[in-house]
Amino acid sequence: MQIWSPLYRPSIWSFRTSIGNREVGMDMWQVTTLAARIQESLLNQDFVRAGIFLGGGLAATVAAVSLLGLVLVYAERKVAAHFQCRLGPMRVGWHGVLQPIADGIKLFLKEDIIPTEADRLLFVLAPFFCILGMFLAILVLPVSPEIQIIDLDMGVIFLAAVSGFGVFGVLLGGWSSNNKWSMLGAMRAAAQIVSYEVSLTLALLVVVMFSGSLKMSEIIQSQAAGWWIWRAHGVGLVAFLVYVIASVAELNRAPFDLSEGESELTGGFHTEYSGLRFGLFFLAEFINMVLASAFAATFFLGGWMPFHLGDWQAFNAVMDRIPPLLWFVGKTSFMVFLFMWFRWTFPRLRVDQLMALEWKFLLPVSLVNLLVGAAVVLSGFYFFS
Amino acid sequence: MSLEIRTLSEIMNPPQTADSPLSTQEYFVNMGPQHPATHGVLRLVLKMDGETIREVIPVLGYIHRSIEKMAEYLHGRQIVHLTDRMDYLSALANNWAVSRAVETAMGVQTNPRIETIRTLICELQRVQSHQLWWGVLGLDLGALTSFFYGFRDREEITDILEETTGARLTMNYIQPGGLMFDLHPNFVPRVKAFIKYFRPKLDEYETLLSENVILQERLRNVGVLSAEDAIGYGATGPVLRASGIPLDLRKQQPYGVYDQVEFSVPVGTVGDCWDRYWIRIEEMRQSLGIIEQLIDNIPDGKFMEMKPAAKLKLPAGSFYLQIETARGSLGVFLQGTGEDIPHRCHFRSPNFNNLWSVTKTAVGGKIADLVAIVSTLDLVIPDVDR
Amino acid sequence: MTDAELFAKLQEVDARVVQLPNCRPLAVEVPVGFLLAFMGKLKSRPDLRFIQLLDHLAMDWPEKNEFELVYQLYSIEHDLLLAVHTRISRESPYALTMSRLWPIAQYQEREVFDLFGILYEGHPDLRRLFLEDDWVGFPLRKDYKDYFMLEMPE
Amino acid sequence: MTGQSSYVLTSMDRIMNWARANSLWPLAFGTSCCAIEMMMSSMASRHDLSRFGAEVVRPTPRQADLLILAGTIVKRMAKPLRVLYEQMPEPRYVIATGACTISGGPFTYNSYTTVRGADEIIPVDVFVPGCPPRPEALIYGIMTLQKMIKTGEAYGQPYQRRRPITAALPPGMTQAQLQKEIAEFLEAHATIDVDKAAHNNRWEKERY
Repeated sequence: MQIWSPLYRPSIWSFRTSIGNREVGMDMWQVTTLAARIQESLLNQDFVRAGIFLGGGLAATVAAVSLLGLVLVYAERKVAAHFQCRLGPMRVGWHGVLQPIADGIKLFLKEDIIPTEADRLLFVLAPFFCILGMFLAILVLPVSPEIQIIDLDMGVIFLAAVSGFGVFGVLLGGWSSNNKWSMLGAMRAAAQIVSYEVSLTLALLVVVMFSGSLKMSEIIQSQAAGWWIWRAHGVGLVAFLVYVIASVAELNRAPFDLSEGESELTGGFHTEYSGLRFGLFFLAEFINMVLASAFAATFFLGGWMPFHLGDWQAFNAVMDRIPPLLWFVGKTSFMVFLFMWFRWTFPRLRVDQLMALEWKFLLPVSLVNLLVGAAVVLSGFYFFS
Repeated sequence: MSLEIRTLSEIMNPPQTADSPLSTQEYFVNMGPQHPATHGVLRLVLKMDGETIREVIPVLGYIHRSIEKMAEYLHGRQIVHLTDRMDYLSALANNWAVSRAVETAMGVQTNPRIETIRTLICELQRVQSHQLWWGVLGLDLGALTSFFYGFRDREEITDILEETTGARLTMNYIQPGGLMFDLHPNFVPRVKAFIKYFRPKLDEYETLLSENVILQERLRNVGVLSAEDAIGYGATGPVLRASGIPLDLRKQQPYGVYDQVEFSVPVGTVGDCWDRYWIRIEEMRQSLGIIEQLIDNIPDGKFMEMKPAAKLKLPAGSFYLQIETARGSLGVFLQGTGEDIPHRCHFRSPNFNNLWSVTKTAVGGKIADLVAIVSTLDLVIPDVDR
Repeated sequence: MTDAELFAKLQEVDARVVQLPNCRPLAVEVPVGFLLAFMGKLKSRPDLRFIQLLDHLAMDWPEKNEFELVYQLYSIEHDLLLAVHTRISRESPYALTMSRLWPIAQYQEREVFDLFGILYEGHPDLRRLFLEDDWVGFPLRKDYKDYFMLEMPE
Repeated sequence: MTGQSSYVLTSMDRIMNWARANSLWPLAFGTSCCAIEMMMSSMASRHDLSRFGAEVVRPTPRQADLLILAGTIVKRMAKPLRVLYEQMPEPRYVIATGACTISGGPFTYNSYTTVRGADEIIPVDVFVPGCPPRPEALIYGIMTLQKMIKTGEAYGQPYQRRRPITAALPPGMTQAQLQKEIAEFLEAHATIDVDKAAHNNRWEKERY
């Protein structure tokens, strides 16, 4: 069934794909990426168009990240406040919407302190490593069929490679500050992120196995008949839970915020950072949260793909009415809210409990899950396949 | 017998030798005086090996306000306002302790109304203190929301007490010989409404924190203080009771009208942080029970037995009286010489004595364990330093 | 147990104890030389068992030229309170540490050392407690003079 | 300088001051009783300071803008306090709450450790009286500080700004009037022997 909407272009051709030896027919969304457009322009010798795409894409990304940071700071404070029977920012603008802008300007104008004993170069570089890791992960993020920067063939591997990049910033920041609390925080962060990377990747591997591809767009398209979180007899659900826990740990957010641990380490790795540099850490943390949510949505909740139920054509048609961007934003917001909910509810784990959770619980669970997932894939027994 | 006076810097900077272990492994970290987990300006010097604590050296005195020296210049009645500022979370119990000491020294008898009111408001403040402790425990362990819930309910009691005593925190309400003012007419209905409001909230507390697996993991078998050590380190109050000693001055040496009410004393078995946690939660329930029993039976009578302006001549002799505050037994020592100012006034602070078990229980644990231990000891640093 | 019964028991422990008048709880005075042995017996005797040292403090009597040390003891088993007083000279303020009997004594004695300058022999870690290590003088002595202290204007 | 550029600069100044006034992140620092009331006002639900954007309590001075002195400052704390203040990045603001930080409060006399007024150690922008001040008073103090920042009065220059501004002004009274009244009152009721108190820093730097 073809539906035409000005917001997106359903494909004009249908294709047949095979999942688990079963023929599944469906309409395919036409995926366009920024990189593809630039490439196309370059092939057509249209350098102006390529430049516009390049510059526009860069500007749009930076603007989107900044805006997202502001919105998230506001959202976090409001969500926290309402969890805690308060109102949150109210005085700056309507219901305090300008609060993050005031915070941003203030942080920008704050005195920039570099401690005398600190390693100046690394101290200055550290926040940018965090930011860099964040931007690299944005590269492969499929926001909607038409909004993606580059659709790498090995997108998942790329993502796994760069998601550990932020830890360099944390480690360098903690080490170069020449403060024992920072050092402790950095060491905790390194141990934590290295450990949880394992389960995170294993959880992603399950999805890769199901969809038979490392490409983001194909992973999403493989969920056209149903999201992986519920389509694979609990395997997807377990993988999703492992992914959520591991990504909260990767994000250094409560209940895994040991590397910051305000009541233990007085701020941890960013104890000595002030002003703009601290703001960058802050921004990286928030954007990373969005990215983790977005990738959770992509891998387990179908990304920008609408909610489809097998061959229920009428139902699917109604769902298709909702534009993919909205689906993506909705799923991501739900995940972000989930992360905030965790943060304001759970106490913090202890450092040895953190390690025990990963190596004694999550890792075995994800390994077994991977095996069961392999069995499911081999038998080809899915819901709504 | 040897006698050697040391300094802190000598401990922190030992002479370096070739095979000194400090040069390779261990290092010192200052926790405090400004640290969110030390509830004020307690400074803990930690000798660390990686994340593991090898030694804890509490360093006090960052809020030593010389209250004992000041008390040597003040009348018995004037000392009361200083005690508000020692353990400000159980200010009324502190007032009562000094008042009891002065009354005992001077042989003043108080009527049942005064004693009932004193018991009532002290129990209210015990609930209030434990509410704050519960909130701050959550904050220390990283669950911020409990902090707000605790403070939200604390405000209710603050309002009730403010109506009667005229102050939110430093009440200065219980005086030698009686009370500053009579009860506000709103007191009884508002306390009843509060009990009705707070009982469900207490169950909510349990849902939010007590039933949380992470919290239980953080608290169970952490900072185990054996009964022998607890007695040896002079611990009192919930800390001692968590170690399995059912010592509560309200039962043991009843004062006020505690002998006329029924309540039970929760006692722990292991002596870990978890025992200290649920003992305080249970004490809140017991205190609510005491208040319920007393609130309808406040006898009539005067609220002050002595003339307000009377100079209090303390007879020669030493007097030591104890009160069970929210944190343990607060002792007041008064040495009279027949003058109106005491020759020596000393406070046996429960926090000071509870603090030192840290040096034993935190060793071998992680920093996070130390935070949990300090939090469940429920220290008020101005009371430690005085 | 009444005060008289307790005092009779204490006299069984050591005949040199003297009851101090007009004190609550029961206060006895022991010569400083016998103090440690006396305390040891108080702690270990099954009918006394003063296993908790509640408090330790000192008093300054400049006109008598002596310090008075007070130990507040509590027996959890028998629910008894007892104050043990002893006197030492102001010129040579030496006393024996009780930290082997009660670990908390270590810290209470450090407080007394800090504020009164009483030197406890055998103390494992005699340091200032509340004041800085370079503080001059012992502030709770009656003759303590400090330019920083403001007197209350009449 | 042309009129236009000065207009731009002034607008920049206004934006800067607006941002600074509306984003006062306090340092988690409290010494005694006032800290409880500070927590009551800054965090607890009823007197929610987050409405003013001031609930982001930072545990480290490097990220804080506002030092709320809550509780008595004693001699031993003076040096750490000074260090904390120095560690805060400019512009930094200080609110002294409670009688103890204003004058020593109940611990002024016969105390051998209490510092009589925190402005002996660090410059203070706003004093909030009370023992301890009610949360409303502290919130009023923070609003006063916001007003001062917006009008450019408080600009974080240590050693130059030693002008106390009392938060709780009676209605219809200006700062100058109040200072004059206080000076007159002190002159009329001068009971403190200045010679005797001369050793104390506070009276040497007489302001009124």
